[in-house]
Amino acid sequence: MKKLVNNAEDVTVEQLKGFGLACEDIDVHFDPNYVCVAGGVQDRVALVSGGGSGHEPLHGGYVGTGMLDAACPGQVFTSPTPDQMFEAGKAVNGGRGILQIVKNYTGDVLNFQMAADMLRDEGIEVRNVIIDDDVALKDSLYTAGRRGLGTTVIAEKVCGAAAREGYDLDRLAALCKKVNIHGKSMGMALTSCTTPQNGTPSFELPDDEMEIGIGIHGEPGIMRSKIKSADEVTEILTDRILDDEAYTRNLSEWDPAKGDWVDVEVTDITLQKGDEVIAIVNGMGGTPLSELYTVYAKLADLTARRGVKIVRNLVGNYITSLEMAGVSITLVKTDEEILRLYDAPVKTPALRWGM
Amino acid sequence: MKKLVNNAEDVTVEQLKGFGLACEDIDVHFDPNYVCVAGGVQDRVALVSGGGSGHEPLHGGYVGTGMLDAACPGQVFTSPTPDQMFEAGKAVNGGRGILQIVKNYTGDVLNFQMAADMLRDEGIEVRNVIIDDDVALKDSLYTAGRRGLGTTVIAEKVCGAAAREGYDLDRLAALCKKVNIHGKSMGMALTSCTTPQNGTPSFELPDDEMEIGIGIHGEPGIMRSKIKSADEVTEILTDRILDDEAYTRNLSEWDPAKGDWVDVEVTDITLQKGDEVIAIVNGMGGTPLSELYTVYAKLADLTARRGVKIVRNLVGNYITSLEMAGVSITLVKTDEEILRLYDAPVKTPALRWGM
Amino acid sequence: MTDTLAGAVTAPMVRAWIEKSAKVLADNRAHLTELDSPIGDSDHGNNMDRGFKAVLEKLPQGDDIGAMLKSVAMSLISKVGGAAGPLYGTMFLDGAKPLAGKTSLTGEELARFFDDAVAGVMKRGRSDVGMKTMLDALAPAAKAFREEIANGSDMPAALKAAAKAAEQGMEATIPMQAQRGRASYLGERSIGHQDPGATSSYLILQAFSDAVEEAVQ
Amino acid sequence: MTDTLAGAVTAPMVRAWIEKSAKVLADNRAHLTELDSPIGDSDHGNNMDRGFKAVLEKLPQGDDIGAMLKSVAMSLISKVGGAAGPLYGTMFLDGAKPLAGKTSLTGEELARFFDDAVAGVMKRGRSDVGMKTMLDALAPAAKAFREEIANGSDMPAALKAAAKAAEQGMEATIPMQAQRGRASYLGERSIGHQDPGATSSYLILQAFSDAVEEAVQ
Ligand SMILES: Nc1ncnc2c1ncn2[C@@H]1O[C@H](COP(=O)(O)OP(=O)(O)O)[C@@H](O)[C@H]1O
Ligand SMILES: Nc1ncnc2c1ncn2[C@@H]1O[C@H](COP(=O)(O)OP(=O)(O)O)[C@@H](O)[C@H]1O
Ligand SMILES: [Mg+2]
Ligand SMILES: [Mg+2]
Ligand SMILES: [Mg+2]
Ligand SMILES: [Mg+2]
Repeated sequence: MKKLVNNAEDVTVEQLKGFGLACEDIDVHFDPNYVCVAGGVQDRVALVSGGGSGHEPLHGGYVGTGMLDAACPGQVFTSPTPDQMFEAGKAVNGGRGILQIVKNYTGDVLNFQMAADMLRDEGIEVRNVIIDDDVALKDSLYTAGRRGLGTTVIAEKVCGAAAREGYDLDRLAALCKKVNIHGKSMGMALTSCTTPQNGTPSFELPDDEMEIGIGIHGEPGIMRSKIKSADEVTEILTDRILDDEAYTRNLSEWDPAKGDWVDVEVTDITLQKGDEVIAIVNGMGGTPLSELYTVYAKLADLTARRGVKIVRNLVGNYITSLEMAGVSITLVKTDEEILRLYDAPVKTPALRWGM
Repeated sequence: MKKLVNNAEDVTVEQLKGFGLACEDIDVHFDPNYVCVAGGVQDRVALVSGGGSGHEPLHGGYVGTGMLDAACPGQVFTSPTPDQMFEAGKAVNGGRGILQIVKNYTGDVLNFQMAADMLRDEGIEVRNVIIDDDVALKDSLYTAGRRGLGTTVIAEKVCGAAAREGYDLDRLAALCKKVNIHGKSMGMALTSCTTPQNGTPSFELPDDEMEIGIGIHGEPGIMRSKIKSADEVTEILTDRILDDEAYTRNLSEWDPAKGDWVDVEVTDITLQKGDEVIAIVNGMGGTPLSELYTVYAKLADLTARRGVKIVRNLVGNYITSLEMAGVSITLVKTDEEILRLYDAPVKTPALRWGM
Repeated sequence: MTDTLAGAVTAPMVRAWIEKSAKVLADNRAHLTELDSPIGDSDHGNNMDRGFKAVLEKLPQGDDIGAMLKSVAMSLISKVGGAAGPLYGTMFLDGAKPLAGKTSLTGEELARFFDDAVAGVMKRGRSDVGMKTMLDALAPAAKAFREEIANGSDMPAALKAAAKAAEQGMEATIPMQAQRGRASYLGERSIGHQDPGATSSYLILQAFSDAVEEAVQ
Repeated sequence: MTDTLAGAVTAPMVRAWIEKSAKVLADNRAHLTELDSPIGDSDHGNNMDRGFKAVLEKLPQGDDIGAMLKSVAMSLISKVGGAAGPLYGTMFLDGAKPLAGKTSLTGEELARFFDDAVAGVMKRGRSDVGMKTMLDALAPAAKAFREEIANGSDMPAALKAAAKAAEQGMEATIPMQAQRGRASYLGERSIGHQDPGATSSYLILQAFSDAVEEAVQ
């Protein structure tokens, strides 16, 4: 195993230590592990997210002014535990409630629900919004449902700006849900990846094959094929996103009136001619930046042909799977509100503009 | 070969195309290939750099407000040709001369010299400043001399700010030389890398070995050893930087009085207790960000013990070798001038703050 | 065997069960992680081993079975993470609720424990038997245990039957197409692989049977 | 062979040399890149092949040898990049300077071409014989050519001797420790490998010898 690690059993701690030293505006806490904005949150909704480690810069790299207030890193590819979100939530609670942004993986959903229940017991209002934007998966009834991919980054950015604008908890949760149904992603892998704990690749991928429709945990995708050119790969991912039909599923959310978790039916938008989108061409951690630009060239071409206009873009490593080579594409349809909030200043280790 | 490419013979063009589409403030030109700030340069010194492709975001990613005005990408790992710098220089010439920042590789030095001669024939004043900060190499008489590594990024940032502050050509060249003798770097590789043209790794590295003292072109380093822990690797690199003695060598520069290239003796600073530095923990392209933070933790510890204070840091992929796994560390000693210019606003695809 | 020993599960037996589970999961760490590789994210063995190590550290002294099992639940919830953490945590938590203060369990009480545990997992996981999850081992085991007790079997025999049912349930996951958890993303490609969660569930139940067997010998 | 043919290098011979060089470098592309792998950055074959393809595209019609060689230089400078581009470019440029307008070259003129070419590379590269570079093939070849001409050898024989000297010079780079170019970074580890630039220089000189040999037959 070729990794810059010391103790493979718990790399998260040593990585967090360096992260805390490098980022002066961010406090790092251990046992339970979480990172949060130094100085806390006053009189506005606080924004918390988290997930397994190994997806850096997600989520810690998005903590800062104008984005997340706290992030809870689990073990590598393993969702964090409720005590982490419980402590993080208490630390950043600004008296106006907490929005937890949760990627749709069984472990994340369950652990964040438990944390929400615990925080609520402390008198803190909490809403969980699930991000499930992975169009590789068609069906929600016979699967765990679509996974959370790149739309998560946009949701964190947009909601972070909205929280600073003074959105209350319900309005912020509604905005986050809107971003989720406006976002669609799909990814592919050229190589597998190796968690420090295991020391061997998560799945085997022959030298001439690639995996299409992957998530971000080194798990296999929905299908395998011979390696194709960058243009062909981009076409597979983009077409699937552009052609994605209205996707309806139940998502669990907290019903304050009922005082219980309820299933709410949600339907995605479909992308139409004339739509304006934020595009992410995201590397999986081991993809040279230059290759991502090759993908972007084709993506821009394909969307333009369909009358979908890319008004903002991010090209780089934003939500990764350790050192995996591969790419995911995200398109989030914008409206005046989303674009205004996206453009608002942000200062985090991984996303920064306007300040 | 597992790469997101279409035409392996000339990936640079397809990558530049995407880069141009993604970056609205930057114009991309083909045949000869260069990228430059849209809108040109008025009434100040223009800043041009370049080098082989495969090091992204270097240099194209540093073109923009407050940094480079133009960048010339060669073929992968092959320095650009003089016609590229010639056209780029003419495009961004703002009437006050051009500073070319050149990494010390034989090909880069020679091609940028030829370009400078061509531009001078057009009546444009040009200075070339060589960056040679790689402390892995001890000797300049019997080698091509120290290579240009991470100090290049700081030089481009600092000189970009100075050009906007109105520094004239001589003062800017002097500043750039100061940054160079203030900067020290060293890198290592856990894996080799593969250029699209060749399709096989540039060098063989067994599963349990690593290469110390590498450059950025997939060439082997100064020595090989068994894989060590992140802390041990960081210690090897950091100690070599901190212990580096005054390094004296001749660097070629243009003498306007003589009208010829002359050799000028230059001596590096050595790092002392009480010094303040900008630190880069740089990934080689295929290193997970999280591992770089592990390295940063140890670097911060080692410098602190020696009384050297990190006042700014960059942790991420800034000067890469395709998908190579590995890390390089750069320390640039700051003074009031360097720090002020480093902190000045910058807006480029890869480095952005304050705007 | 005497009726007292055979008819009830005592606090030391429960403690032995937990300790044996920790050992068996440590021994099978690599195996469980390997099972999680083709249809998951290769962490199940690591997760369970980390969780049960924490369980042992925090396990309270004394004979309160409810307190012990609640402690197991809390340790798993705060140390496992992933899907398995909250699911196993819920299983022990919901199962332990009616057992607070108890120092030994009758067959009926243990049957209730298993039923509550299974119901807890189903609710938390929105899952059911046949979806290629831990439930495919747990639910048949709970059912088998209740049947054995109803038929008058003694505790070791009933637990043995439960472990056997879990083993069969675990094996039955191989031809299933997953409908919950990470494996469900693979669609038909999940067929042909044994579910890691069902495997850890079987191991835990087998540990229970073995612990009680050893205690009564 | 007649004196006219043997005593001079004509414009068609120079053209044939350039075309043969392009072919030989294309054929040896992988080989040169492989040589550049252990002690360089694995691009020398790609660079030279790309450069000479461009050379062929731009090569002017007509019999002006100076113009042809200057065109070769400019194509190499603008298409090769790396160290080899400016060095080979300078070699042809400096060598060609006194040859403008010439349609055939005497032995003395060609000897001067080689000397100027070598001097150009030395100045541009701040390098000398023994540093494990292309000069280790070029310089002995220039010397051998001048000696042969001085001794009254004819053109094919002198070029053959030059190519032979280049080949020996190329082989002599194997035990050398590099002092210039990328290979110098490796220090002692550069010992034992043949220099890619010396190899391409040999190939170009051998192509010259072969082209003239064929022309006079
Ligand atoms: N919804 C669910 N209901 C019941 N069991 C589930 C569910 N989702 C996953 N599981 C079980 O959890 C196991 C995976 O656990 P683990 O690998 O530790 O977590 P993760 O999938 O988050 O990495 C699966 O093998 C399956 O048995
Ligand atoms: N200073 C120099 N003087 C003469 N020849 C040199 C010098 N530096 C490098 N070379 C030659 O150039 C060759 C490498 O060319 P190439 O691989 O195309 O360029 P790069 O090293 O930039 O990748 C070396 O093998 C060597 O023969
Ligand atoms: Mg997991
Ligand atoms: Mg090169
Ligand atoms: Mg798992
Ligand atoms: Mg080379």
